[in-house]
Amino acid sequence: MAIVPLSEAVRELVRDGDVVALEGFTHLIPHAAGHEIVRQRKRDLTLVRMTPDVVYDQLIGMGCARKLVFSWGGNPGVGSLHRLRDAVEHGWPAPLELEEHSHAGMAAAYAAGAAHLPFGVLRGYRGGDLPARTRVARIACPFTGEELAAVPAHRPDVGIVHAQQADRRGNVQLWGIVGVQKEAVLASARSIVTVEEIVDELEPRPGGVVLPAWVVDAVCLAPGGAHPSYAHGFYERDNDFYLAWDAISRDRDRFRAWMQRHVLDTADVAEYHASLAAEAAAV
Amino acid sequence: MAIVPLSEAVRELVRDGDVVALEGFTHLIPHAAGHEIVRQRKRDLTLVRMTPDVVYDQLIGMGCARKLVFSWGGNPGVGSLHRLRDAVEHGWPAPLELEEHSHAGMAAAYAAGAAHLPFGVLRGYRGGDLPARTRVARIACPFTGEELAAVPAHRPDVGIVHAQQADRRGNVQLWGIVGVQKEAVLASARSIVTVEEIVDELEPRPGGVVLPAWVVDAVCLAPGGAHPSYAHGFYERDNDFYLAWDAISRDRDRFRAWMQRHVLDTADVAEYHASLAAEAAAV
Amino acid sequence: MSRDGGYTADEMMAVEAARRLRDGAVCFVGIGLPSLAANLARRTHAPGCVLVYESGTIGAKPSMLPLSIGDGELAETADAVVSVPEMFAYWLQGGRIDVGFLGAAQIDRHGNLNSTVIGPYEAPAVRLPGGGGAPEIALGVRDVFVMLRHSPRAFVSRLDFTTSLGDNVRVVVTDLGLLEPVDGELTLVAVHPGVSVEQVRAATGWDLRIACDLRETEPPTQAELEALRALRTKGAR
Amino acid sequence: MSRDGGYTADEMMAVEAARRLRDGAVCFVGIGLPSLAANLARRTHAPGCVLVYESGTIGAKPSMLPLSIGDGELAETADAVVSVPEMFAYWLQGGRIDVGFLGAAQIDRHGNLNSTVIGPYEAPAVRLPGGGGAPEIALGVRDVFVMLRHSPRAFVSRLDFTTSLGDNVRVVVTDLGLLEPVDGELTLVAVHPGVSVEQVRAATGWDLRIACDLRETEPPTQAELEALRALRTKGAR
Repeated sequence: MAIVPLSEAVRELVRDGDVVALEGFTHLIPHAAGHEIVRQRKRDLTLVRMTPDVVYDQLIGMGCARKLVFSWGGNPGVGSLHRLRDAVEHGWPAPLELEEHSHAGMAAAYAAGAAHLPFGVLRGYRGGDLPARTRVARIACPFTGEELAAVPAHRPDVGIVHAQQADRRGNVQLWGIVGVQKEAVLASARSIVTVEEIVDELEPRPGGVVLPAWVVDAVCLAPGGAHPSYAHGFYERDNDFYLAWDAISRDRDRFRAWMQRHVLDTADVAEYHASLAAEAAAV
Repeated sequence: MAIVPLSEAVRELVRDGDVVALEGFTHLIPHAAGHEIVRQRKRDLTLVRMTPDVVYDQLIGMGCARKLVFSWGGNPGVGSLHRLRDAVEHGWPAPLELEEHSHAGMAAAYAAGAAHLPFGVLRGYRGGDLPARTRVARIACPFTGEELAAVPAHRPDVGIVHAQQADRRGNVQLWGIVGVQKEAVLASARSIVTVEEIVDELEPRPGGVVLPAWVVDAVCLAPGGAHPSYAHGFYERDNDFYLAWDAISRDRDRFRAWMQRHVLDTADVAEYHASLAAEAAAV
Repeated sequence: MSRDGGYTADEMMAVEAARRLRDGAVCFVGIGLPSLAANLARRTHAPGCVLVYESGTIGAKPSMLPLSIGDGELAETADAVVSVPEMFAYWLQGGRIDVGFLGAAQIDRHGNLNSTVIGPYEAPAVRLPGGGGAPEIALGVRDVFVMLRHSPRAFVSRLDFTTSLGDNVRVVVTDLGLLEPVDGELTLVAVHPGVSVEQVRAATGWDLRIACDLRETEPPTQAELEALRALRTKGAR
Repeated sequence: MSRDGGYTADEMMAVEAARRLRDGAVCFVGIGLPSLAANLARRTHAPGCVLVYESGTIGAKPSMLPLSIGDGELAETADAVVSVPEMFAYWLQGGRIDVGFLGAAQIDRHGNLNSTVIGPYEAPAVRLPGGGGAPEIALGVRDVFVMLRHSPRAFVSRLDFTTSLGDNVRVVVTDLGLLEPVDGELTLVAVHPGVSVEQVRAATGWDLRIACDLRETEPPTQAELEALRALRTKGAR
């Protein structure tokens, strides 16, 4: 593990064509890392994520993705992801292959990946049209004969998550809603963790999940790096942004202009926040 | 969930012939509950436990068990469990059927039980003589063809654990080394939790595992109920006791006398501790 | 959407759904109307109702309506916060949830739901968010409550895609009334005050069965409306 | 067990095993001699050595030698404490452990171990504790270190029961010397100071191969002994 700038981590650990999982279930979504992937114009990524919300809408709209592996692709509490829809419905800016799962299937696939098993087992994918459209197999219990579903394990090339803290040795702690982040990191061949702050010593927290330094490849300081998602104990969810995103993302030109101004024309998460603040002040 | 005396919980929830899991990995071993099972002379139990240490040595020696499902049966850091050995080697006080697993297999079986799956999958039970002596099957990954092991899920009739705290509504919190206790409770049809104290409100702890009241059948106040095991934050492991147990348990008569004096002739965990204290004072 | 008596159709839906929750029920709650209904129940007749959000919060007690299923207040007020894999494995699949709320873009007469696509899967007219937790919620909880606004586009004779099965659907609460399965087919069992059977038929894309003992739901009480609006003014936007 | 030079055979074993641990190695540690060796390494040349106990404690830094693998100090000083199912699934099976220590009652020339029974399984002369974590540790870590006192009863030509396989055994540290696999068979590669090859042969139940470049181990240094004894006086009994 090394504590490095985010730009360096993305440059060295994310390669064109990689299978990349940015995780964070509503909470601690690694937006700063997503922006850096956009800035470095990574291409042909297979993006894995249970809930590809705004972070993947941006990556898809900017043409970074070839395929999406997901279970729920909406703007939470708001509605559609217009860039995701445009890619699927109209192939803009590029066609997007879909591999669609249920939440339970995605969670089992990550857990299997973390456990270094080739598949996860669940009582799911029974009936309906989803099983025919995704990667799932039936498997019989060798003791009872019951038929269950098997999903292939997620083993991303790179897992990326955001956390509240790391210590100087690179041990990471996150708390609050911890989602599937531990599994995403442990299932991945390489991993990047962006953090709100680097402290001398981690203080154990109720509900804290600790990732030891030796399972993480790069720790990057990125305060505010979850915005518009939130970091429990640091800042709240920017609900207004999610609502505003609906209008920004609805129009291709407006989306591109927004990404140019706030992501491509900024160097890092600090400039991104300054850019948003400047825009807000100008209104 | 109801907060009831331990004697009542054991009377109503543990039945002769039941499959019973008392869990606690070195830490928080539910000895008070084990003693109550001895006092009530429960019979023909199938005892499930990863590490059947002193608590099961006592139950086996007192004739409560018909079968043992386990992965490591020793006195940790000391040596043999003499009552377990006597039952297996000489059928005293009764023959004991064994179903033997590895730790990984036991953990996967509990996790499968908690997840309401009929089996758990692991990369294990490869080679050696154990697979032929236990309940395990081979299962092929439907995607890669890799052969893995399947273990039947543990679904005990009763799961019994010890925890530091419950609140007045019966929500339970344990912390420190949390072992397989959550899985043991969730895998079981019925459950009993003994606790060090009952508080108005649980204060979330680092590393705390919470069992909501509605997944527990009975919460019983049993301060000191883990002795000679320990309760993190309450009292330490009685290492001297584990050493002393070697001599006590080596001899059938001495074992029986000890159990008579400190368990059968005591009514509850308070009297058990008083009895131990009286003996120590008399030395 | 305002109606006679000073309440909206959404408020009527939320109130009626809330009434169906028994005290102590463990509910798997999605965002939006289901969350509103479950939180209302907890603040009125069912204070012991346990709210479980798929983000991993068990026993959440939000003071205001969360905008997302992962709002910070859910974690802060929960009895326990677990990982998402644990939530789906030990809690939902573990059979510990009594009631699950589902919404959808389309429903058929058997309570099957579509939240995946409008049009063909490979070339959809509208790509919807997808199933999320719905496929396993639909079969993993004892009772499924569906909340869906009535329209011929939503209540269809044939789904474009079957995302989740209707086997455990016990009630569909709409802005017009209540449907329950009778002999395997959703049947109109109640209309909200002021709603006619013809209105409901017109808003349903199949030949809707009407219960012979069709009843009218009770309008929201003042207490229900106040509790509901307190939740919304604090939280909704 | 005291020897010339003022150290015991167990101390020699612990010191020699500790020396094999590289700094930064992630070690799955059992109780007793393995725990002593790993803790010694962490206090001498390998301060970055990560101790993982199967009780779920990752990165434990005990100040004294724990009597059990679940002592409270392990949890208090750990970087992370995880559940036992997670330990075996995500950490051991996940392939994150470099070195695993194993002990046993019997070992054969291939490094296979028996910790299950002496005598037939159904009617054992001695019922041993059983495999515990060993079967999956033996195949799930990169390097297995075995620590075992030398005797013909322990070093047998045929195991009464094969509890774990020897595929990944890299070294067997005994009170007499070191054995390493050479062409698939454990071979004596070093003797401890003052030990003769004949002594080792006599304590081995098969015709032991001797490495042509047999060497003698270095006796414990003063620093090693002091660190070791500091651990033991504080913790051991």
